[in-house]
Amino acid sequence: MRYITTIGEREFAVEIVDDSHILVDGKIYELNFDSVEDQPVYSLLVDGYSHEAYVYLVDGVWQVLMHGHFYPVMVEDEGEKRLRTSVAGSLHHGGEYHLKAPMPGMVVTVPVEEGQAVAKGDVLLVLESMKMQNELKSPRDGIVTHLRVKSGDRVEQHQTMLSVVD
Amino acid sequence: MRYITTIGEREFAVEIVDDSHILVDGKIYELNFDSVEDQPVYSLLVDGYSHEAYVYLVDGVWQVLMHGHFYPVMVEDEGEKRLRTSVAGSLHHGGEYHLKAPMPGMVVTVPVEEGQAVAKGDVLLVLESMKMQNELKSPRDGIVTHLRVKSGDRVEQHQTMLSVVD
Amino acid sequence: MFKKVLIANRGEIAVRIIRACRELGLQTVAVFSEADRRALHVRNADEAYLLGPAPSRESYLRGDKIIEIARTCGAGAIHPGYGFLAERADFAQACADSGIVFIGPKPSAIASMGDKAVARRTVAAAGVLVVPGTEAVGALHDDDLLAIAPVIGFPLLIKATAGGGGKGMREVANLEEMPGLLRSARREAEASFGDGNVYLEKLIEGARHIEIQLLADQQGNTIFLGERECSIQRRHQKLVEECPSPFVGEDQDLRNRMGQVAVRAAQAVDYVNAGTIEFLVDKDSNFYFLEMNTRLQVEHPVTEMVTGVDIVKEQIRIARGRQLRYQQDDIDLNGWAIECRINAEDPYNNFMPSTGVITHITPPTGPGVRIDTGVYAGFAVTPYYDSLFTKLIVWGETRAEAILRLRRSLEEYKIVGVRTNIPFHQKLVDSHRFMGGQFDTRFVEERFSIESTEDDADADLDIAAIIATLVAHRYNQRATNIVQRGKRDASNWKWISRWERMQH
Amino acid sequence: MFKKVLIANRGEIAVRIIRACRELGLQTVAVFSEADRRALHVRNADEAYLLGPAPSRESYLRGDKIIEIARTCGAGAIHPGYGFLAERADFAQACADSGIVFIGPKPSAIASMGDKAVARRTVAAAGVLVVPGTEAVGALHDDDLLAIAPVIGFPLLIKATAGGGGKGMREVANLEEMPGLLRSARREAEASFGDGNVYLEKLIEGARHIEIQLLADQQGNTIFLGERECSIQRRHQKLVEECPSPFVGEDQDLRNRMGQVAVRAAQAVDYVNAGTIEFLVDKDSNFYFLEMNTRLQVEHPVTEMVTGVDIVKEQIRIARGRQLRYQQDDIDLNGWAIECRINAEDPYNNFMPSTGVITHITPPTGPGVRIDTGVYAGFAVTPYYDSLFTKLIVWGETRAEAILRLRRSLEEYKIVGVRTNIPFHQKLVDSHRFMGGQFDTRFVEERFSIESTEDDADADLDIAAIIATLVAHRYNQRATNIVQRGKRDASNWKWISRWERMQH
Repeated sequence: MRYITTIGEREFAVEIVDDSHILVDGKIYELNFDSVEDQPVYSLLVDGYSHEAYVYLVDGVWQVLMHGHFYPVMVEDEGEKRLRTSVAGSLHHGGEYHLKAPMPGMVVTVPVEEGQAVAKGDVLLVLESMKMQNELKSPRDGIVTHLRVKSGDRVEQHQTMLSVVD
Repeated sequence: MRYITTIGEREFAVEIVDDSHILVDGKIYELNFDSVEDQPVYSLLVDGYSHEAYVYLVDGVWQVLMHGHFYPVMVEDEGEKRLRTSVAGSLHHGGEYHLKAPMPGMVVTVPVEEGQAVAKGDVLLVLESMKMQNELKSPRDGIVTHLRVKSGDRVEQHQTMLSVVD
Repeated sequence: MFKKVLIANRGEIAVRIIRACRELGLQTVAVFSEADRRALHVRNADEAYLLGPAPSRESYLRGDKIIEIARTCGAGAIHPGYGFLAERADFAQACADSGIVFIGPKPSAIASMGDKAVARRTVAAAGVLVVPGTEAVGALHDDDLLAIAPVIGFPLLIKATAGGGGKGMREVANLEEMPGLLRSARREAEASFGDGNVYLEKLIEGARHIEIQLLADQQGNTIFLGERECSIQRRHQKLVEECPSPFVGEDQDLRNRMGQVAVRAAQAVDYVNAGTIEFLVDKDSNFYFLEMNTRLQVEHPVTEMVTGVDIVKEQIRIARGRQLRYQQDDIDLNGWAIECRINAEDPYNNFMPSTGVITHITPPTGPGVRIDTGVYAGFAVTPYYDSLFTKLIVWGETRAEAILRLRRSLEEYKIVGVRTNIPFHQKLVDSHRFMGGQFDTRFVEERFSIESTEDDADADLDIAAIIATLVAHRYNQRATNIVQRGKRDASNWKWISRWERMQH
Repeated sequence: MFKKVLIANRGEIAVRIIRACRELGLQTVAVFSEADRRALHVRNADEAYLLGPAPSRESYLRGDKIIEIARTCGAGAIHPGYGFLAERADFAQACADSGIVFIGPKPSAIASMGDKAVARRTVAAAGVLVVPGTEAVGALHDDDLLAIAPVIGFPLLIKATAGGGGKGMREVANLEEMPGLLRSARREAEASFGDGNVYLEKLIEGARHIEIQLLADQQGNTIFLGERECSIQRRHQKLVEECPSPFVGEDQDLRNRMGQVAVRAAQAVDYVNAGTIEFLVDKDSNFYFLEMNTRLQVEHPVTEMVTGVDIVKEQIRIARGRQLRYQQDDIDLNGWAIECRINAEDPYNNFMPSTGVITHITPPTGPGVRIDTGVYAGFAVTPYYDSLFTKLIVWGETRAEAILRLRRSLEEYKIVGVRTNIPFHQKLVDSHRFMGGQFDTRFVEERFSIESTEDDADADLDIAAIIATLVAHRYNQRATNIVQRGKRDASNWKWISRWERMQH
């Protein structure tokens, strides 16, 4: 199986040969790969070196946390990669931004109103969790819509609280 | 639900009233019972006191390991209890004793032969596991039968290795 | 004297205090909220009683209920830990009124030091230098504060009068932004302490936060147990603490002067039990009183490891009326200890709190490693309480050894189920300025970035690519298999739940 | 000098050594058998190489293969840990021949001390008292041994010439039972060390096993790091060790005399690196040389906690040619440390070994607690290696504090998936004789029973009954539900796998 694996600007052509061999950009590696207690912790022995990493899948991106470093990784086959590259331009702009609760908590205050214009960096909402107040900011310019919460509301993780549109 | 719960000579009449109440020998206890991470470790709050125990089910006996003490417990409803008491006499004597491997290991030596008479306490077999040689002794007088292993054999846990009959 | 102690707290500090009681042969009573039935302090205590629903106001802040439980179950003393009721003079007084020993200072001392404005006046009167700021008494209105601010000079800090731990604290660069910051500071102070009052303090630039640990018995003996360096902070929350301070280091004269001033400040309020005087120290080794924490500190273990004194046991002994077992001359600093606060937050997502069930922990162990924690594999970290859930403390013969031990411990530490700030600590410990001991209280926010690219990260880019590809490959294969055959049998269920964990 | 160390071992000691290397900035190489792919030492090392199948002979005893790996990957030194190749002079020599530093003594010292008969002659010649026994050289036949036995007198011990750790050791009460015991001792010695030779030693009754930890550098400096009490044994396997010894206690004169004799014994064989002289000490404080262990001991952590010396790091420094960082006068004993060996065995079933996947661990943590372990939740304990998988070590200012801390640590320690001897330790620590420090090497087998009924056990009988009934009730309810409805869905599968764990 062949994959195109991307970390930031770097692209790797990876081919999984068999259970103990992998080809990366034409170079063959001997490896031994195992997970730790069915947890998203992986142990990789490659050419004798021992590595251990957490791997999480978040919004289609493989987050690899290893030796204290964080790597967001895209793993795609050639078809997927082509598709993503060709539509990237059209998807990038426009559309709505949905502000989702990054964790369960209580809405402390909503300093914006429906229909209000906001600039990138403006505070949209203050959410309290674990005794900390977290200011959630707008990643873009736009108009506030679909305001679904008010101060005092409890929200679940990933719950959409409001949207910002062009 | 009513149970008769036996530890050694002591017998308890236990009635489970609801999720937070239990009646033991006519005395009511308020309790809060929970397991720890779906493991056989249980936390019991009873009348304010906090207890924690491992509970294992081995050959129909509930083994409770608590505060460093070991309690083998029988839990039966009235019918089961009556049945066990009535047939106890007939089951106790006669029949075969099956020597099962208490752990995986290697048979070091079998100092008995098929058909040989052995006395209670005689060594039937020496099993090596974890670098220790463990002498497995006969719990009764009898004749060795069904000898299924020889020295050098690897055995799995619970595998029957030989029997001793009257 | 009391034989049973109620611990009016949760998490790692409740567990820590239960341990001290057990090791003194005292019975322990835990209290817990509905969210904490499975918490370690409930499991470890001899007795445990429900306080109420998860929010602190309805559980751990219910002083009345806690005292009632203590009376009912016959607990002769209450240890408040830190946070919650630890610095509430009214609670300490209510304990005394109920004939229960409060393991801490007298209510009067808590009150004088708890109102930060009063505290500043008190210690200033005892001849201790204080950071310039508002000296007025009582509740100041925004108008007053806005008027005083330019006199103190910018940058300055808004601080909660009842506060601590960075809650309700804001930095102000100029007068224009001050009204908004006053509002949010008051709001946070109100939420955290039930008291929205704030005061102002000059922001001393390039300063270090260094504090002195004190012990005082009822016989009038007060000693100090060296200093702690707490300058590694983010949003005024301490993240890493050391004993001794690399700034004080071999300067025994500075250490003694700070210690003696701290003792004087404590004596000014007839202080009894454990307490900490926080100082700001400028580049020229001038030090200013910041505040006194009239309780056990989160970071007390580093002092324990270097002095050999079990501070919590000593607190209990003092509360039982015993004389201090140590005199000032008995206190030697042996080696070096560093603590990392392990918080449930995502350092790669602006340190957002992270909640969930911890599914796996492999802790670092071995020589010179101590862990204080309130969690275990299977426990759920909820959004109701502080994100600090574990402390990793290491000891070494020298600071260099301690740092190397910390590095290997952080690398060994595996926690799955919530995101933690362990990667932050790993990056920090590897930074040249931390290794050199060269940092002030603004180092983390101004000069440090977890995102910064480093050479060794690039070196492992191919390894990260290989691991991600292998995991993705396994995922694709398995997913195809399940969809094609519709096989939702046991092994697939196990696999599905595993992938659910992975996407946390 | 070497920058990369190969650790020729597994389990907790391999992890311990990797940690020391990391903290010295050295690269680490693990080796592993097919059974140990997921072992902690493999996960923690920088590099890891497969040796072969699970049995030790085909993996951890393959000295040739280990040296080949070291040469291939560029490891300049090999640390053997304890057991396996640690006391094989031929392996140490093979390392030297390959230009690899063996972190331990010279082959000649291993050889002299490794053959117990030679060792006894050597130290006796240096003026050290030895336990009476066979003094003849080389392999003794059963006929010789049976002839000498009555001269030494009964009871006596058969011991493996190449031995250690109680393997191949048998107690003999009279001549009649001796032939059978010789057979089984030789069999076990052959299996454990590849050498079936045995010798005889008088059994000194009421004796304590007390040992002296030594460090010797290449410059000719030899120091001792106090003593360890190791009398708590079962089947000649140590179970609990302390530093200092409650028998030696305040008797600094006895400590010094034993230490000086130990230093003399080591110097008699030009000893270099860490080593231990074991003594038997009778009631009148006469002490007899038993044997020298020319390697790191399992119980080294108790000495580390009391002296503050990191013995493994010191071993590596010595191997790098450095001079000892301590002189005899620098060594102070501070406080008290006790170690419990946590074995995978069932104390309620004649200490039978227990294997299986460890599904859960809640370790004790907090002040004064150290754990050295090679396992984690999810790891499988296999039947191939020693049942010792974890060491719990506690430190206290006094022996009493250490015992109290040990009690609470043992109670907190939760391990699920294999049976452990933790309950044995709990009972032991609670026994009056242990608390009083009054025991000899036969105490556990002759005067101690884990089955003995005690008052507090009876007090909890009703609690045990309640818990068992509640678990049984849940079990019945769930089982009924599944059978009746045939519902093998996700939540039931989870439940079924949980019950499978319970029946381990």
